[in-house]
Amino acid sequence: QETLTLYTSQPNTDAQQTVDAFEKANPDIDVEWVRDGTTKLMTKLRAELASGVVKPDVLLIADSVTMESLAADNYLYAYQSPAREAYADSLYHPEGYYYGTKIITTGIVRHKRAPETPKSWADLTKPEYKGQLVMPSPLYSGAALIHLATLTDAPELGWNYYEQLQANGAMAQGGNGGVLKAVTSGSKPYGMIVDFLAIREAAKGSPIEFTFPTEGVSMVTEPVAIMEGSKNKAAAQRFVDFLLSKDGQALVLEQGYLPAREDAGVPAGFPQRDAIKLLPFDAAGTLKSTDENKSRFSDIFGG
Amino acid sequence: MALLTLNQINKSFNGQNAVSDLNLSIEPGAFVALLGPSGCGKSTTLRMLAGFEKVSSGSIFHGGRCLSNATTHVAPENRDFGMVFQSYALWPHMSVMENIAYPLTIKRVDRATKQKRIQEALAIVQLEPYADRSPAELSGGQRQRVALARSLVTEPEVILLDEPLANLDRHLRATMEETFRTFHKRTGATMVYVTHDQSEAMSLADQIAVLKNGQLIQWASPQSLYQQPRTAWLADFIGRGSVIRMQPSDEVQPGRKVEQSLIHQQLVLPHTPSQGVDVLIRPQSVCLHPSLGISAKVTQCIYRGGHFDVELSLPSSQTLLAYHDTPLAVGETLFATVQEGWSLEPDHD
Amino acid sequence: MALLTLNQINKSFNGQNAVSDLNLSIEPGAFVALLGPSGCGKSTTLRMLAGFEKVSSGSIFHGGRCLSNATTHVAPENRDFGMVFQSYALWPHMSVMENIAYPLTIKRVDRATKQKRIQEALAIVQLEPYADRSPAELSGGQRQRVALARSLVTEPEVILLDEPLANLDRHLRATMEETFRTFHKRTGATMVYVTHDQSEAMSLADQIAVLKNGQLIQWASPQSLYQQPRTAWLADFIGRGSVIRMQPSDEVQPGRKVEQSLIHQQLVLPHTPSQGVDVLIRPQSVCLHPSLGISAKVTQCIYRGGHFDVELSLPSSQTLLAYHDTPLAVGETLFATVQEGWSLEPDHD
Amino acid sequence: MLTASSDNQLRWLSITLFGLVVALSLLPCLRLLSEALSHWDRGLDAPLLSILQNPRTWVALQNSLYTSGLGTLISVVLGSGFAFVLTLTNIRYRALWIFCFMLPMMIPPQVTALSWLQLFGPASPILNTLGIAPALGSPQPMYSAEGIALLLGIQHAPLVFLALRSQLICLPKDLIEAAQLSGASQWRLWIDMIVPLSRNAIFAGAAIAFVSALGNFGIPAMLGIPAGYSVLPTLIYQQMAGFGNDVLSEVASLSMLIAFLVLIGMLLQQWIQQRSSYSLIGHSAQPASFRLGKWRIPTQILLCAVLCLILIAPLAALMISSVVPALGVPLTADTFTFAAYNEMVNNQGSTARAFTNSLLLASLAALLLMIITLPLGYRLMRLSLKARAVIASLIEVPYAIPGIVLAIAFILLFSRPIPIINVTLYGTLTLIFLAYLSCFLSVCLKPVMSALSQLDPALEEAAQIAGATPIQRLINIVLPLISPAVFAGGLLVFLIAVNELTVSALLWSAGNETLGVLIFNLDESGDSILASAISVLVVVLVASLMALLSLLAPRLPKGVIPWHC
Ligand SMILES: Nc1ncnc2c1ncn2[C@@H]1O[C@H](COP(=O)(O)OP(=O)(O)OP(=O)(O)O)[C@@H](O)[C@H]1O
Ligand SMILES: Nc1ncnc2c1ncn2[C@@H]1O[C@H](COP(=O)(O)OP(=O)(O)OP(=O)(O)O)[C@@H](O)[C@H]1O
Ligand SMILES: [Mg+2]
Ligand SMILES: [Mg+2]
Repeated sequence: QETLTLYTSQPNTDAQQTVDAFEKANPDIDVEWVRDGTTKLMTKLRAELASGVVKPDVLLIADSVTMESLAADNYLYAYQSPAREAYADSLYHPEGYYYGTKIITTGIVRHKRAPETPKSWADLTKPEYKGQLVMPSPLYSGAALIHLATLTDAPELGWNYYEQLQANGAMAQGGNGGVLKAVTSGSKPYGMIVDFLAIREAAKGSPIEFTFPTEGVSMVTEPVAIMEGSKNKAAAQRFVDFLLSKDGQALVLEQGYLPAREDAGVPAGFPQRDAIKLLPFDAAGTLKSTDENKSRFSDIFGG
Repeated sequence: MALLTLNQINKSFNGQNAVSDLNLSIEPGAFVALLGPSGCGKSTTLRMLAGFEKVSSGSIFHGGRCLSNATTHVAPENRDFGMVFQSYALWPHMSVMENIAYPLTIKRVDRATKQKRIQEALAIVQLEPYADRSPAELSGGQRQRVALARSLVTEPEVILLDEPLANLDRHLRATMEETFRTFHKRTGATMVYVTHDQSEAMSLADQIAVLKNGQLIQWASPQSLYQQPRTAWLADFIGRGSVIRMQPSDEVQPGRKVEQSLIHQQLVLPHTPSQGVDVLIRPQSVCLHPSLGISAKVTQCIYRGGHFDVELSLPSSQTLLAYHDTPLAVGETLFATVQEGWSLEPDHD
Repeated sequence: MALLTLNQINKSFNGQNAVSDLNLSIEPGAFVALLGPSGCGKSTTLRMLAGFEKVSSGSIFHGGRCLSNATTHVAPENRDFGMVFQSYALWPHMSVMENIAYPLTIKRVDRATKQKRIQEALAIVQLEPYADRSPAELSGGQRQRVALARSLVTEPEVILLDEPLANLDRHLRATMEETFRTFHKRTGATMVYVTHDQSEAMSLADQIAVLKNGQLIQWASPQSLYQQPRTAWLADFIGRGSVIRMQPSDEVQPGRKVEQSLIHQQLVLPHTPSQGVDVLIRPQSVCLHPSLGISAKVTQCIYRGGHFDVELSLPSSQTLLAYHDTPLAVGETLFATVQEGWSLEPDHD
Repeated sequence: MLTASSDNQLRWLSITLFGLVVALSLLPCLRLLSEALSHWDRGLDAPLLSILQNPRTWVALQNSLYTSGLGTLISVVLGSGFAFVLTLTNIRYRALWIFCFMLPMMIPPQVTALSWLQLFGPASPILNTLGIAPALGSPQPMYSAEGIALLLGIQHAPLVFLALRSQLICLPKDLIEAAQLSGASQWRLWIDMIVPLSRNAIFAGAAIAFVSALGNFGIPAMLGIPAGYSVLPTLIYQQMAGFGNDVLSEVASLSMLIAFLVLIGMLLQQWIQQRSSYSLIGHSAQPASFRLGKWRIPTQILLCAVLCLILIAPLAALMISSVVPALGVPLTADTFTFAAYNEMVNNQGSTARAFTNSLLLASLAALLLMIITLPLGYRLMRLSLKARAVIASLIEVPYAIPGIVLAIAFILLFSRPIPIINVTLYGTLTLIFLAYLSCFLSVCLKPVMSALSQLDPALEEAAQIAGATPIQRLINIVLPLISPAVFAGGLLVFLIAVNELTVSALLWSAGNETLGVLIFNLDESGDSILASAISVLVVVLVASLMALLSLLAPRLPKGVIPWHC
């Protein structure tokens, strides 16, 4: 029996399902997994690396920028998975350091009792939304930082957009969970949030509604990668292949996410694939401008 | 200035009586001592006067004002009494000076007067050089003196003192006694003084209440307490002396003085009545003589700093205590005369 | 059983000397009292003996074993002494019985012996009914007695007592003194007894060390301390008496007895020498007489439970203290004879 | 012979204890320090220097001092107020009040904050019924420095309460009586006697509260981020949320800044305290007690109101959000469901594991720390003032730096097998346990030290003269006398540890999750309802454990179980 150690930032239940499905398909491999928010997980990993220990074999975390930074430090193992054929080029690293497994976009959520129905990012700067918007803070959340980088790179939005949001009294929360609570509880009627959280909760009966804004959405791809120092690369490769396989992507769909594999369909509550416009995104570039983006954001919003 | 009265006071802790049926009436400006053996209820009585303990039954009045009874209880801070605690109760977070100053601060005495009073109080207890020490840095006696100074500094109307001199040497004690006397004269305060030391009580107080097992045994002036004690226990507690058993008669009855002749009559008899009246004979009324009086044999002679205690055995096989200035040989026979005696009530307990 | 010696002990707190250059050598099995006014360093000396305070300089030996000096310090728990604390230091979380039992438990005394010893100790201090109370529920004197019982229960070789009877009445005190005597006789323990009460020291101790301001004034037996004190301060501290000033001569010199005739010669003179030797006259050596001796005027007469203190003014305008059994009128003139006196060293301080 | 063995006992005790302190407190701190000092070769770009040059660091530092200072003040007022009233007066239902006052520590501060935001926000059911609810999206006063301080104050008030209470129950009555007789009014009694006499304990409580506030992340994250108000712990988190590779050194540098603050603060505290230290004399007296008289009812109403705000409201919010099917669904008879509880109980694996792990860790840590702090405090009291101040301050550091940073230090120290014995602790519960010991040592030590400092030395001397060795004295005399403080320390540790999140978050691994981690992970992945359900279960469980402890009370010294009087 081989063991494989996985560090993941997937929600608990999803992580459990993923592991169960993989173990079922590969009975000879035992997966030990650690779940935490991307930030803490990376801190843990960095501390381990600093003391010269490589605990995980496989990483499955929220965003590609983090992967990009690990790759730059030579912590990742390049693996050319045969399954990559079925994926868009932008979803994986050309040298095979990481592969996106799903598409998580950030859009707009509104409380059902809220008076307005925002259609686009630009709507949120209108006076009707003054003091009504909540969003995750890029200072504390990696996904929000990518969202920031994507929107500020978009020609029709840019930094000017964030300045207008600030002027309009938008409030930054710690993370997506906080935004969800603020909107469902009605303390702020509108929010920027990742799609699946809002859509899933709405399906359970929460009085909220998710919109994909017309300008397009930012996305993170929840990439999977193999650690350079992994002692069990064979099993790790099987794990990557499984996630990218049809079965693996079917599971993603079942969990309510938009699978990265184009032929995999869309989950309930989502519009058709082509109705979702993805804004362009450059992981390596974002990595370089991280510090600048953060300090610029904190100049505007404080903190 | 008002009369302090205790009416039928009872106090029990967990069902056990510490003070029973105590009646006292303390004149305004009196100097009263509560005297009694350890555990007899002196401190408890004082604490009821101060208001720290509620009375179990009975009442305490100060002038027309009821301080304590079954329903009322005036809080200690509203009684305006001063007190020296048996445990001193110095505030450890304050210096000696601050301890003494505190009651004045509370009374909002102005700065200059306050300074003056503190200095006076420190001088009285001879602790000027220690003003800035903390209580933990003082000797036992010094602590006691701080407690004393603190109780006197506000010159309250009633001062309660719980063994205030127990840890002081005879000399300082004499000085302090003198201080109490002048303080008492000057302020006219009512002073209630708890002590276990009869000579202290005797020399300070106008009136003494002797307690035993929570009960009042006698309430009298020092002299009459010494010369006319009610019971044998009291006679023994108050001073030294011997008790002889005498045949009751018209002249020999509890509460009466007994003449020399009657005593001599009894003492020359070869046997003691098995039942009878106890008669107290203080050693001062026994004179020793080489040839005159009842023949007596010295059975013990102990040096007591200044005089010798002589124990004599009489023909009636009763014993007598006498004082003598020079040592006497044990076994020596000499003669004694007894000037007077006092007949006692039997003890009940 | 071993000799306890203190060599040139000094102890200072924050630069202030509490004990200076103290030398004492305490015979095994002796009963020694440390006597002195409040704050003179008695407790400090005792605490150095016990090992709670380190000596600032000097050394303490017990037999051949060095207990304390500049470099060594045997911890108190290894000295095997007993002690009564001035503040009692009863353990509030233990009952009276447990407090007394603790030293035995520590010494691993077996159950039966332990029970027996506790009962004995309780009986000695007359607290049998209080065995199960907590210290907080006791009167001051009762607490002191518990502390006493606790120190005696293990029968240690050396027992240190810090004012163990300060809060007890004369009666209980006499009983306790008797207890100490028999205990001392039975166990042969060395006892070091701190007290401020000269009569207690006198009646208990074989040897007395009198301290003042941290310095040893005299180290002598009770009788010689009373009759032959070294200085006027000591004479006054130890007992009552008067000091008269006399012309120095071969017979009138510090440390000598002065005869009646010499004293009378001096006292009939109309003036006092401005310089001279101080001579102590105890009141017991003063006899009052209606016609015989030096004429004297009564200036004060105070009742002292049993006798009167009489203050006399002499032709030389010196004063004399005498005792008398009956009251004398102030202003009355009578005659006094002085049997003997003792010449003193001048006080240095 | 005797001498040697008792000296040996002492030496052995000291060496072991100080070895332990070094291992538990100093080692992680030193490891962080070395991390902070790394990359010196980069000159001005070295992480420590770049942190120090960044103006945001200094703003955060200032903010931290402000919120923690104000928060501490609130804790002291609230905690000591409750301690005074509940310990010294004849208030009715005392046990119940005390019991309830312990519980707010069990409710995650985020829940309290959220429940208040809802209570006083636009969606407030109460305010809406009354028609005075603020408009949707109107600004919330809670999102501010003062809001943070208020919540910090409430969260840490029980720390002050417990530290103080153990002192107050042995306040000698005669000292109070002497002041009463001087004519001091009730008010003056508090100001002049009770507060100064319990000053050591108040200082100790304030110090724990301050240090806790300084290292707290949850509350400023909840209330400070929306207001753009950052404090040191949130700044540290910001640093980590980047993608940089100097993360560790930067985080370590910031933590060293906190450590530095704490050291200064603690040295200051020790200095103040030692300049005016005193011990009580005697202890034989009865404990003090006051009559409230006509103030009894108003006081009870006040206590009730405060408890409603800090306990009932958040607890109710928590319960309500655990019985609805989805977030934001109003609670009605139709929507009421036990689904969340069902799910948690059926999903037994991790829930049951987390409960066992947390309870085990918390109770073992509390127990062991109680055992350690007694001799440790005792030895510390015997050191010179300076040495004591330094050691006591060092012990404070691991608790003050944010838990996540402490966890980093532990990873750095223990992710490799321990040399010589060649055992890997990383990934085991033992490591979390060690981290707890390191973190909570100061929490347990504070009340113990303050109780020790007021003990009359004569009580121990009396045992010494009876021949008791240091260890015997410690067990027979010192322990019973300060047991309320020891137990208060242990209880504090238990209550904090059972919900502990940040330390265990980094150190956990599959099978070793703790309650804090479980709740946080659920919450973060959007399963807030499940998280609420577990939180409710935790409160219920801890409350029943506490109630069970009362059964032990008759066998323990008086005052040991705070809510048993
Ligand atoms: N811890 C201390 N710090 C500073 N000074 C002290 C300390 N303990 C005692 N002293 C001082 O040392 C001197 C001697 O004190 P000690 O307790 O030995 O006196 P004592 O003879 O026992 O007096 P008492 O009969 O009043 O108990 C006193 O002046 C006292 O103030
Ligand atoms: N709080 C208490 N609880 C129970 N019993 C008590 C309490 N206080 C005092 N007693 C008991 O009441 C009796 C009287 O105590 P009190 O303190 O009045 O004695 P005392 O006359 O002052 O004696 P002492 O001279 O020894 O101080 C004692 O037997 C004592 O044990
Ligand atoms: Mg008393
Ligand atoms: Mg003393």
